[in-house]
Amino acid sequence: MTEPTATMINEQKLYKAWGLSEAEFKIICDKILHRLPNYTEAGLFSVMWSEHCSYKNSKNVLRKFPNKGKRVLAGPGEDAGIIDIDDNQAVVFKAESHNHPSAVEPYQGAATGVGGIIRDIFSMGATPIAMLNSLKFGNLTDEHTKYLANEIVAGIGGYGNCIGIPTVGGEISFQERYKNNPVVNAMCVGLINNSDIKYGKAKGENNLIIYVGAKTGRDGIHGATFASDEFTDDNKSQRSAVQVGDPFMEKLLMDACIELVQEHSDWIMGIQDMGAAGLVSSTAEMASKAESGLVLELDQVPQRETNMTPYEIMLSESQERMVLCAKPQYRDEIIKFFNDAGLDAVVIGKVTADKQYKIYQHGELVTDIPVAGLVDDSPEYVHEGQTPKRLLSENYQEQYVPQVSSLSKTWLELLKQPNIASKEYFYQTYDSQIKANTVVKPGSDATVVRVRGTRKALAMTNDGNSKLVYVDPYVGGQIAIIEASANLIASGSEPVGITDCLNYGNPEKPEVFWEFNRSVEGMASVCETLELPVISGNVSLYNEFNDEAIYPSPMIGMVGLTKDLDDVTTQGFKNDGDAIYLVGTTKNDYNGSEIQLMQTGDVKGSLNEIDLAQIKANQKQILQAIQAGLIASCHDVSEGGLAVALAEAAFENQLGFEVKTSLTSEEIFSETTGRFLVSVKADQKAAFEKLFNDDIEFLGTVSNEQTLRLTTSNSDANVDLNEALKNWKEAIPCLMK
Amino acid sequence: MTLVKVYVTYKKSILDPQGEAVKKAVHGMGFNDVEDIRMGKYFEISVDGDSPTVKEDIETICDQLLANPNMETYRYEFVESEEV
Amino acid sequence: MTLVKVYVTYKKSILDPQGEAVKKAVHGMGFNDVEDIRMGKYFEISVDGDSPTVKEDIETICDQLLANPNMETYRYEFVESEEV
Amino acid sequence: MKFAVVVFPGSNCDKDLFFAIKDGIKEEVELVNFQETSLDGFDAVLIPGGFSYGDYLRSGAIAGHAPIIPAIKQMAAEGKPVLGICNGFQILTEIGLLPGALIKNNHNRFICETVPLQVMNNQTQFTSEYEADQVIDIPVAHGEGNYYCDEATLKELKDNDQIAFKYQADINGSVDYIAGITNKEKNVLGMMPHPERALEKLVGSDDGLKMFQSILKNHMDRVNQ
Ligand SMILES: Nc1ncnc2c1ncn2[C@@H]1O[C@H](COP(=O)(O)OP(=O)(O)O)[C@@H](O)[C@H]1O
Ligand SMILES: [Mg+2]
Repeated sequence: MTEPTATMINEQKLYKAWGLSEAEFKIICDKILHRLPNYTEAGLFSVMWSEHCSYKNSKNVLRKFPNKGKRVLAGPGEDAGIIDIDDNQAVVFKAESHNHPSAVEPYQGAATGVGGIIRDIFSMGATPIAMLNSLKFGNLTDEHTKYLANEIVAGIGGYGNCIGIPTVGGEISFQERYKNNPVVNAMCVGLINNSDIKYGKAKGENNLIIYVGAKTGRDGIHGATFASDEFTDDNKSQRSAVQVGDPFMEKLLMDACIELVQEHSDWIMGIQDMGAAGLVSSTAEMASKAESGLVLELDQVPQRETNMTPYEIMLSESQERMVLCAKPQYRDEIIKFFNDAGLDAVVIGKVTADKQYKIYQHGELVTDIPVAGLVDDSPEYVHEGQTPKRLLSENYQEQYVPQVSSLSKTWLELLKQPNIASKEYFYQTYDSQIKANTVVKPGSDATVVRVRGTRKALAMTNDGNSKLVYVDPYVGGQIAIIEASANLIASGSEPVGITDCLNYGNPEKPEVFWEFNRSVEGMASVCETLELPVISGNVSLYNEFNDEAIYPSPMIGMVGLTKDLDDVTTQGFKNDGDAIYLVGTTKNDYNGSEIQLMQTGDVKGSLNEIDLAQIKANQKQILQAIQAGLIASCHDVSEGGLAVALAEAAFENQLGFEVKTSLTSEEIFSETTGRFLVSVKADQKAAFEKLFNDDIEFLGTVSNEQTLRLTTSNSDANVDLNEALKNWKEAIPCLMK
Repeated sequence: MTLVKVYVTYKKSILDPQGEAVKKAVHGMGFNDVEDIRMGKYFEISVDGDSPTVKEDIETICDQLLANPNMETYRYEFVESEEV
Repeated sequence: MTLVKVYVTYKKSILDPQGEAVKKAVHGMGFNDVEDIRMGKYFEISVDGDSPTVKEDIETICDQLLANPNMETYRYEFVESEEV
Repeated sequence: MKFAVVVFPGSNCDKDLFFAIKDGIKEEVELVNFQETSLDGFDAVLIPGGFSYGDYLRSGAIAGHAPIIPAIKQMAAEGKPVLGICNGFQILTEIGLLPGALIKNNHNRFICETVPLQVMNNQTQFTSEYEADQVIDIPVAHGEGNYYCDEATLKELKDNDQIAFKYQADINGSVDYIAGITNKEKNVLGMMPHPERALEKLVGSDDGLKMFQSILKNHMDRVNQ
């Protein structure tokens, strides 16, 4: 194939097929290059200016998130954010979406998503210690959805289990809207000593650019723009941007990079992974951060295939590759170091002072463009939003009223709903225990991983109830943060920071943009109140199939610092005779709830305003009560309301309860956010009640009996614990058969 | 009874980490003449009766299940077999 | 250049859970004529030159590496190929 | 007592085993690279879990050809304790130190959970600190842990008391619920469950500790004889 000339690209507007607009192309020609770009150059601009790399549609919205705080050591802009956890230690984390690749090749798409997020963590010099994932699928009654769910979960497990990082938590939900566009978000958490932190910078004239890891092939070319593309039935068959992950190679790469940073920190200036848009994005960003230029010699790049063009080499998204910026005097040591680890390492270029990005192949200069133009000068779009029509319909303010003719029947039925039922069938396929640090395993509100050699632990969770964001983006966004925070608090941990994946439809559509913007405003408002910085994240837009967007689906990944292992708390009741309390006031919150979905097959109606000050106060009190040793178990109340929270608290240790509440049989299913279900040892009741004089209700006691006894103000139910447990545990395995 | 053998391999341009690992191991055993190893999947499918659409059926099964056309290619052959 | 194709399958007496799973999926797709599916591994090995021991070598590689005689059997065939 | 933990490319439970010795029973331990050819000076060798060579081809198959393997065989021949856990068990069957093979779980899925195991033989140097028939909680995490052997081999295993641990339920399709076996001489043990992950109640169970204590005690008894 001969490449089109610069003139052809211009005249036939070939750049459009790569996602560059006419206006953008004009900026490149007139403002940046003052000439026409050749084929390679146009290709580089098209990926670097894609939404995935440049955030041109979302930057403006993302600025609404607070990202500073006294513990923040690195925020957005690096491969991952870093939060100080005292004693010269820090936690590093980030989340990444792989929705489109997973729709096309579910196993490999999910697996390479995991591989990518792990590289983001160890490229900061950190040791990955845990992974989480957030998955959203269509309904499990659909065969294709079952196939996607099985393969995606297998891909996540396959990669994580092989590389040996425990996958400790996450969330899985089901809704028709994700049928053809599943959401696959993966998060990785790492630990680092503050003195080992490395940034992705290509600094210092004549320093070397070294390529490490797998060879470059023609796979995944244009993956970055692919990720920013909508799906239709049409291009379902034209899909080509699929890569195969090699977790074995990544394990070698990870161990070597961590050892390099810990033992030979002086050899290198910076290190970065090759993620989306491969070689070009990693090297250009490293140069941009250091305000340097670069020269690359493509003949040196290890290649798996023959006759690759500069365009292909630069844009390839072959996996398991890293770039280093290193001091020339250590060249031989570095190459030997990697070779001994069974890895390719070659010098492919060097840092220059002229701030130009120059690429040579076969001795010929094939690209010569300003680094800043490529990385920083991408346009930024501020879209006009428009309130979605569904939110403007008449009676949208009205609350749904659940129909509860039989309390026990509704209760049992709800426990079977896939969104509520146990997800063990899936998470059991993840090795959650490797490294022997997992103190609270999947199945409670948050997972807790100890920091070996200290009394500290880290709690982590993924949350984002997209049904609520869909019915009311602002309040739904607020609830996403509140819930994540509540999950950590309930585990006895103090939330310290957030990463996110923002999964939405096409932002060029005013209604989609409005959802995006409003939900971020909602989330940001809670981040401000709870003083939680957003230190990293990822945006995945254009999640549409045949023009229909997924639900607005922000995923919140939150990490908490547990000061002492004694504070670790789980959701399950512990002892016969413990007193049970509900903390927080219950209101009529049925819109967007599981009971609304179960009873009507749909979710709609706006959400009630939230009293953030009250929520903050309750969360603070709960954490204090846990730290004071007053609480035996703690569970945040969310999907399915108090009824489901009570049942889940009973399941963990198979203890029954006797509860009598002032709530009605309808209110027991209300999903008012910010509430906690707590159990307290009998002899600590007084001390506990004193801490929470107002906003609590005494519900009853935990019992050894295998029965869930619940009396509401207008009905009662006696449910066999084992029957309830069976409904909850077997619903998903049964659907997956 | 018809026996169908199906071979599924990655497309040439796609990384085959398993094949690579096996090749290295073979070199480690001293067989340096081995230039390349690609690893794929192999299926033996026994089909009952002599449905006239058997060939079509096998192709559908391959296209939709056994191989992912995004990264794999397949090949099949029919072997008449008197017994299972 | 010689191309060798190697097929490795579980012994007949051993349950093949992957084959079973594929069979179930095929039935799910409505192809009930499919009686049985066994899944195995398939290798394409390119050997350089024309070492007289090539056949022996391949057997050694199969015996010692590609198949585990406790549970698997293998079969191979040579395909002369003019180009890679 | 001095332990070796062999590290193959892709081993990933090596550090857990290292900590089990160093912190669990507070003995000397070294990570030994797969390219070494000698285990002189070590009193026991531990082969960790993980995915050596990615488990590509077949779990444990490629590791079976590593330079360290003859040294492991020699340790076994000398009667020193050789313990393979998970991938380590798979490797031990691949190199013929233990009979049978580990194939894909019959349900085709990876499983990670803590399961009860019954100690079938507490007369070995790996299990002597357990009670006879004691049931212990140990995590499993594997996709290919389905122990297979033919009937003659199974009979031999039984006749020689080579079955060390059994699951209490069919979790993966293993013949006779087998979770771990020894060689005839009882100095080589392979098991799919991970005792090195069960050393502290904090992470769920400390039932694994006794295995390492058994190895140590029996070694000390030998030395003191
Ligand atoms: N994809 C997943 N991977 C690992 N663990 C999961 C996954 N999905 C759910 N879990 C676990 O199941 C439990 C319940 O999840 P969820 O209902 O989302 O909890 P919550 O409502 O408290 O956030 C949690 O411990 C969670 O970590
Ligand atoms: Mg919760």
